[in-house]
Amino acid sequence: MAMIEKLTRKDFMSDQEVRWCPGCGDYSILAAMQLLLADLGVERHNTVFISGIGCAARFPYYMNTYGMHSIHGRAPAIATGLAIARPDLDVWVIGGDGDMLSIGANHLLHALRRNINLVIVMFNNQIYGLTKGQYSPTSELGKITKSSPFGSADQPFNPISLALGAEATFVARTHDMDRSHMQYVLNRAHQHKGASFVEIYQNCNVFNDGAFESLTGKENRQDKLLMLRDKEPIRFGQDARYGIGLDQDGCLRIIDTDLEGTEKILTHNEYQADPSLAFALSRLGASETEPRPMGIFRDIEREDYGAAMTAQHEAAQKKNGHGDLNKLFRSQATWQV
Amino acid sequence: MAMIEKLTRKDFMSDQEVRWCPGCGDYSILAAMQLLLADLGVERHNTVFISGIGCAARFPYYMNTYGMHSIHGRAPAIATGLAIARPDLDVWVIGGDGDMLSIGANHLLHALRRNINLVIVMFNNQIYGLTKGQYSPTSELGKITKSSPFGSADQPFNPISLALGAEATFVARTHDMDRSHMQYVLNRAHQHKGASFVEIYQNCNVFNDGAFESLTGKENRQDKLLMLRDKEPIRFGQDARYGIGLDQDGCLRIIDTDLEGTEKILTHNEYQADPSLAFALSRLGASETEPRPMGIFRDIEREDYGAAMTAQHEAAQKKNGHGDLNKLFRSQATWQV
Amino acid sequence: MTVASDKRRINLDALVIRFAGDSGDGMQVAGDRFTAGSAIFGNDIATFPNYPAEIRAPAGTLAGVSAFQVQIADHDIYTPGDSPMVLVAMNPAALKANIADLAVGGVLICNSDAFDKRNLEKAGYQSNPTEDGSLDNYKLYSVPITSLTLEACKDIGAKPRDAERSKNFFALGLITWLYDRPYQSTLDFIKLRYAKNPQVVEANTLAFNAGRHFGETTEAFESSFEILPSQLTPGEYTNLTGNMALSWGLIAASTKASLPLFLGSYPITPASDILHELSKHRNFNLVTFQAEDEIAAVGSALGASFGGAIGVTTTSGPGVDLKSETIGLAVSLELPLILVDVQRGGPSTGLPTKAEQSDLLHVLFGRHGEAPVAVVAAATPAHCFEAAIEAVRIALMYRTPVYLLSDGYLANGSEPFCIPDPEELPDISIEFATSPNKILSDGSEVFWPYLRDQDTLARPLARPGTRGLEHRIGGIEKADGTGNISYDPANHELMVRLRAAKIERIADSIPPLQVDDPDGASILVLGWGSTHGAILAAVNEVRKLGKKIARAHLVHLNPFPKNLSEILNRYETVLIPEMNTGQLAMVIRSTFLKDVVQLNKIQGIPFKVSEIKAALISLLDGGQL
Amino acid sequence: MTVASDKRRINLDALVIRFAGDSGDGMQVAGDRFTAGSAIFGNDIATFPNYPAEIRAPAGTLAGVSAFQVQIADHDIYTPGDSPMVLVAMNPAALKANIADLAVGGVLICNSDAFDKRNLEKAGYQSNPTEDGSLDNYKLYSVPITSLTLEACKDIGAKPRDAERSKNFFALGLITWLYDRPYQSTLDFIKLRYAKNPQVVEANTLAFNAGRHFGETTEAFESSFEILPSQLTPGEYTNLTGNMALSWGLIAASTKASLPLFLGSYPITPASDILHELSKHRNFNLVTFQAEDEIAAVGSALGASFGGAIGVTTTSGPGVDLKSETIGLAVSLELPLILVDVQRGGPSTGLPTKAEQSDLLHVLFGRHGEAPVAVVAAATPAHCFEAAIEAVRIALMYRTPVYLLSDGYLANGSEPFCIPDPEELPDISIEFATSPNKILSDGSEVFWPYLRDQDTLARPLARPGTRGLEHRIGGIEKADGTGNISYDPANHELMVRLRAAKIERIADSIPPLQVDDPDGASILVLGWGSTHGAILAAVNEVRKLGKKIARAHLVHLNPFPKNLSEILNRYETVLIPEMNTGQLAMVIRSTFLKDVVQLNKIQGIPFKVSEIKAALISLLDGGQL
Ligand SMILES: Cc1ncc(C[n+]2csc(CCOP(=O)(O)OP(=O)(O)O)c2C)c(N)n1
Ligand SMILES: Cc1ncc(C[n+]2csc(CCOP(=O)(O)OP(=O)(O)O)c2C)c(N)n1
Ligand code: SF4
Ligand code: SF4
Ligand SMILES: [Mg+2]
Ligand SMILES: [Mg+2]
Repeated sequence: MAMIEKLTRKDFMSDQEVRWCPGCGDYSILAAMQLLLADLGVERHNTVFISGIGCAARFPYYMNTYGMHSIHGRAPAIATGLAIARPDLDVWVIGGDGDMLSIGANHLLHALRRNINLVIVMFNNQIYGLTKGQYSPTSELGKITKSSPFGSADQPFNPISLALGAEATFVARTHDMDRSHMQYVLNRAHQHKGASFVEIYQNCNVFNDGAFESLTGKENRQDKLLMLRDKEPIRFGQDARYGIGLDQDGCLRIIDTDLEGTEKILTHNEYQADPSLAFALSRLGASETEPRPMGIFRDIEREDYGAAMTAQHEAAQKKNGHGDLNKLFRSQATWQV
Repeated sequence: MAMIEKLTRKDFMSDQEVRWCPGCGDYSILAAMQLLLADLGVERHNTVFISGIGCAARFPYYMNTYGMHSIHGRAPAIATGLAIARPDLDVWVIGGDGDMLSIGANHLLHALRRNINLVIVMFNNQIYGLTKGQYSPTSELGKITKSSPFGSADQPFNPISLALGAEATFVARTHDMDRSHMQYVLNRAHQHKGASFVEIYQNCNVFNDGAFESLTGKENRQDKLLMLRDKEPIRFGQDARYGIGLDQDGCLRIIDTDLEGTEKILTHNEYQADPSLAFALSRLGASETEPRPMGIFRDIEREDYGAAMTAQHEAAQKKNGHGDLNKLFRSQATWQV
Repeated sequence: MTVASDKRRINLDALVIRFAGDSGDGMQVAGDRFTAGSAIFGNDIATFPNYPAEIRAPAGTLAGVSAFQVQIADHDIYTPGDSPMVLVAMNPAALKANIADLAVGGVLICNSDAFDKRNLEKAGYQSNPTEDGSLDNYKLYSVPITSLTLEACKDIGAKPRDAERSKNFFALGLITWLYDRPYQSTLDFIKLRYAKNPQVVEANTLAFNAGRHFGETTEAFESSFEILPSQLTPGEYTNLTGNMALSWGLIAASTKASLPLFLGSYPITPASDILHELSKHRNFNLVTFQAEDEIAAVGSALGASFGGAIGVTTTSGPGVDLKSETIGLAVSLELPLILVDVQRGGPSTGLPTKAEQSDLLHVLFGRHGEAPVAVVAAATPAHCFEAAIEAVRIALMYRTPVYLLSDGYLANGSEPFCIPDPEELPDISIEFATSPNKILSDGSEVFWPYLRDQDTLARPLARPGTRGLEHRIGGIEKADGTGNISYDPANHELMVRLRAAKIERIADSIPPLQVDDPDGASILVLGWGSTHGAILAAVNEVRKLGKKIARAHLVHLNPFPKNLSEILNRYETVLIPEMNTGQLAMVIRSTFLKDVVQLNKIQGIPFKVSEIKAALISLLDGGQL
Repeated sequence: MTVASDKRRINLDALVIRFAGDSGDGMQVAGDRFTAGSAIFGNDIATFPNYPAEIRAPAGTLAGVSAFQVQIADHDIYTPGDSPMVLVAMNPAALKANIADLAVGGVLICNSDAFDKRNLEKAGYQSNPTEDGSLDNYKLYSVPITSLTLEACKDIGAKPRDAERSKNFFALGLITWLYDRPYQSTLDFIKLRYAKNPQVVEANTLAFNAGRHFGETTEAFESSFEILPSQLTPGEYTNLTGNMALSWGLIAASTKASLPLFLGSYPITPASDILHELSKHRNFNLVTFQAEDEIAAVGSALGASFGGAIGVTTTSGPGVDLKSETIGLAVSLELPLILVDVQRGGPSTGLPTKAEQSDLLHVLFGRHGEAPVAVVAAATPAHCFEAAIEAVRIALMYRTPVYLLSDGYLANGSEPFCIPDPEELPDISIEFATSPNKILSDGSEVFWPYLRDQDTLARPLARPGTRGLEHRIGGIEKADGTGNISYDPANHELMVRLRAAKIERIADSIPPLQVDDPDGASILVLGWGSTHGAILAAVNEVRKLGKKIARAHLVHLNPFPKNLSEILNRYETVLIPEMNTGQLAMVIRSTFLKDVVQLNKIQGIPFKVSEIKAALISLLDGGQL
């Protein structure tokens, strides 16, 4: 059915009261999503949100689409079954950093390598919100929380590096303070055929307030965020003074164009088959002096799992004919009594 | 106790009959390990092998040390508890590609990022051996097996890329046809403080015979294997004719020294803090024309989890004194009746 | 030399034969072919393959012995037989591992070539048992099977190592002659199966024929035997293992429900073959997904069910444990889901290739909270077909997870399967919601996902993709009707009781339990699952002694058939044989407060008919067990 | 104005008070402080915090209401009380959510400032209940708590938004005066807790004092009340929640076993606080490990146990499901392991912050195969301490996993804990193997990891690091004695029965069940877990009516105390109240074939004393439930 009237955010708001803490970054992600889907004019009944457990995972309740609030960590697995069984649907997966990188990392990584047709959105607040403030797999070393009064000793995962190491075909990062960038990234993820992984920096103002303030705060963005744009030189800072170059030891380094000019600055290529440069970019921001890249690290084409299954089904039918019980029952030796 | 007499392989052989299929690559790994430990003169009673389930996972039964044959996929988790509780022990983890990358990948990756003091050895035969031949997470796309008669549609994991993406501090690869290289790599892994990950290409001659023959066969090694050596130029082929260079798009490329000389050839650095170049190296071998690197991709120092826990314990004792029940019971307001 | 016609031919009503050899000796193939030939001939058959430990042990050792037992008969039989009457032992280890089971006076055929010093030592024999008189209780035939096979193949230029591989066909040929089995089907099979390798076809054919001729021409065997076709219900038959029957049942259910089948599974013995079988039939409306673990396997199946497919997951042993959490979610979501558990010996890794009935309490109670599911158990290999359809019927009709229990014995054992007319299989399709089902006070029409059918208590299912019925479901407690999150205490109690009542309601749609009690007995044997055959055979034998015994077999373990209580009360004594420590017995005791007598065997191998018979006789004689 | 001394002071034997407000209103702190003050004063106390849904709902809504109920008394009490006698409602939503529970005639204190139009609407009130007469059944005091707090703090220069936060201390001050509670300890607490923020100390202090003075000086309250200290057993006391008591019990057990404690855990409500509490005490010989999931949590604990530590894992709800497979391995390995399950409302995510006793069958049977474990259940918050030590004792002595059951009600509820002398806690240390335990026929000395103690059937434990005792264990079935892999059928049955017998042997080391039956009753109430308090209080009340009731409470759920059978047979009627559909009842029926009467409540909230009392009276009157 062609869209007749333009959809609005309201069309995507369910009748359930939103129950996040006042000030939580989840609100702005919800708004961005609802507005985006309305803008895109997607069909609500062909859209499904699947989530695990956590604050972030309450998301499906607030979307007036089909949805399932499942169990902790398993949303990518459940969504995998749905996406394979129903290639006609738009399936989104929502979860927190604990949901997706602690208990659920394995399902996430397998969904990525299999290129299941899903948009997987991870709200990274570097904390367990719903269980009231334990450290998560993205919390920084030494973090003091209820479960780590002496400081966490766990080296955090870098979600982008991890996804790239798992053969993901679409990998991106954005943050809850920039609606238009969120929408741009989510839209691109939605367009991508196969599994898309989007990390969203999200503020938990109750248990980990200001975790990203030094990067995403309005005053800090220019110097601290590096906005990746396809086919453009990788630059940041006021007047794009700085750029990113590649050293012969394979490490990236910051180039001050005032000193070195722009010649050695790398050009970003989202579509590069080899993920090595995307991986190198994902390592940026480890130290205070480096900017944190935002945007699309990788967007490559690879047959998605659902398409492969459909092709196999068709091939099997071509070879063996449409499934027929009478034939099946006689597919090996039979005898009459 | 100082070692008095030199240990031999026999000291590390248990009294259990080895029950792998005749010709299985697991035999040569077992021999390499037993000989290595004897050579190193490690103390048998301070050595523990923990495994999951699979052909590979039978390994502990054959080692005359302490050992546990646990459950599918969970060996890294079980070993984590043992290593934290008993920092005095040498703990090895053994498993197959299914055990460690399918059901158990999450535990593996968390053990790596936490830098638990373990040597984790994955026997990669690109198949499920014990359950008689289904495809594994390292099987190639399109592989026909009992569970994929129309060809597997799963993009395989690259175990080295995955480990690097998970912040592993020691990552290496070797293969079952080269005992001395296996021993070199295992020895280095053993020396590393923290979590070491070693992938061993292993032939399953019953369900996936010759999977690595084109790389590890004696005739093919020179052209198809790239032996990584620290601080040395990365070269391979007869008379080391070829080398590896780095393009400005961040991709590695093969340099023919006959045409381009040796100048642009990269030098390997196991100790480089940034894993980007190691990651780029891990991508080599994806196409037929590229060699597959063997050896140590990364070996960096980071406080291991056990050491961090010991430090916390000592700090806590310094601050609050040795644990004392009488004090604990009065750590909050009390009253007398 | 005499010719065949001079030899005596003796009529047998049944024969139990076991082929035993090293894992590499091809005993499973030999057993399989013997079975197939007999089946096609029209005998009733029942098989029991017994694999060695999972990894191939060194050749010639006890750990490497593989065996295949089959019973063939001219009448209905229910088990592969207690003790073989014929044992083929391809090496000393095979002899050692199996001789204790051979009936006294039974026929023992040993491959004398393999009884050399090395093999005898490996098997732990001090002297050669075929020569030292220790086998005097049996009819021993020492046949140099290996050398005769080599001899037969010498002209085709095969390497001895290759030619030797055909020795299983020599043995099969010999047995084929001895028991007068049809041989053409085996010759056809050889041609087809090894088509890619003409030399193997030739070697196997030569060996097979040599074996047949050896029997016919040597003087070793005084007589041959024949087993007439049995009087099975007329129809077209094929020989099916439980795993195949179960797979076909699922395909049939999907066809008869007009819904796609989705299998999410992770390989594990002995369930893997269901995954293998289903993945072959991708031309049906089905897809198989090999997940990264059992949690993802059941998760993906649940996701597919949410999408309107029949979500199925198959597993065994430890895999069952891992699915508990997701099944609890499915209970809360009230979605159809099929959970196949091919039970094996536990706890933990246990005895992976052996059978046990020790998961019953786990599937009934193994989830946190109050999370009841339906449970159906297959009784025989062929019955797995029907049980699968029944499980799917219940799951769809009541929107509930259903456990379908099989075990390692049913999974690999086989029997004739009477091919049904697809038209006559039950229609198990259901209706999905397509429009709102509730008018609110303000007049607006909405879809309430938990507005139940008053008869079945099932909730309406609206598949994603249905315009206007968008809704959200989840694992937090929800208000009946709307399905919205609810922490209301009274609603929680209501929902817990409704979920339980819905499972109880299933009893409305299942047939009453049939009691097989021709004589008005006072003792009832109550079975479930794979004990069916052994119980039935034992009861028949006891009845032949003129004694009265009643028998009933439960297919529905939750809920029970409605008349079970009444049946139990009818009998003074109820005997429950189980391959566990008494799990059904426990549930029966607590549900009906009826004492029962337990007969338990926890050895990873099925009951012998004689074991159950002995228990029955002891009970009939007023004894205790 | 009158002075305090002019007011009447009335003596009460007990008081049940509930503080209710928005999640952000600090009601848990107020309740906690009131409890602490009363405890120090010497009252017996029992508390029941009732948290809202997990995520903070928008301010002022019903979903966001948080409440804390406490009973204080001059005598032994066993529950936080059925209905509050005093309700503090900080806003209309808090009133609405709690008013139904307030006893008729009870005291109701409302923060009148919060009863504005917006808040009334959010709570769903059409008109202001404090003005429309709908609260006439209660003693209503409308106090402008917010504005009085602001007024009290106006001189310290705090922003109104900050000062307003102190309003819980105003309310607390008022109640402190009204019920004549000591106030110095609260003033001390404020200083300590908010030390980092002097302005907050000042504001809270001013608000608290203002509340006290308001009570004393206004005419609103005609009288104040006092509750005298209770006659607890003499000793030194501290107020403990169940989760704290359990944590301390584990630390004490580790100390008394002279073994390190290893906690592997993954956060989950309501178990997380055990992880939080233990992680504070790293100066003991303990380490806490926050794992990536529950499977890794229990796995790491098992690894630590293998290393000779006391491996512990703590969880709730879905987390319990995920541990099944590893527990099965621990059963097979026969290693000590402590599994803490703080039960919450299920199935699935269910009611995460509520309490239920619905995991009993799961912990008993929720593993594939035959995998029995011991089960111990705590009865009261303070009893969690003792139960933890008992669980560790059993685990170490019998080398077995032990489930320690608590629930959300025990976990967060609190009561006075009589501080024990560590010297007098039981010594639960065990011996580890240090040398070979078997001489082979060839004279060599070896270590057999499954050579059992004939009394306990426990196997010897040799820790890695012990020279000469190197050995391998695993989850495949093993031969008794050597522990080598064994597929032998008879050995499997032996091992299954030995593992079960070992658990049964635990009964040798547990005390007989005590029956509290002063009058020779014919009705027995049998409880387990957190129903302890409500049952005890109900029984006492019924006895006060001159009726006879016997009472017993099970701490050991597997195995049962040896005398349970005899006790059950002594009574005509056995009533089992449970917060589930009848799980203990089921086990009792099947184990003892004894019918029982069930009293079930599945609402996520504990039994009221009155509910059990009513059931008892009905039974005493010959009625049915
Ligand atoms: C199996 C299981 N384990 C643990 C929990 C408890 N739990 C719920 S959410 C959560 C983590 C929340 O963190 P995250 O995923 O980062 O989401 P956030 O709340 O921060 O958005 C945990 C541990 C659970 N519900 N289920
Ligand atoms: C929970 C669980 N699921 C499945 C299995 C069955 N299983 C045993 S080993 C194995 C995979 C073996 O493959 P891999 O780990 O690669 O080891 P290999 O045999 O190839 O050495 C599987 C699926 C099991 N034992 N436990
Ligand atoms: S706890 Fe944190 S993440 Fe959760 S709703 Fe509140 S602010 Fe948001
Ligand atoms: S199945 Fe493969 S991996 Fe396993 S023992 Fe045999 S050859 Fe080795
Ligand atoms: Mg989070
Ligand atoms: Mg493998």
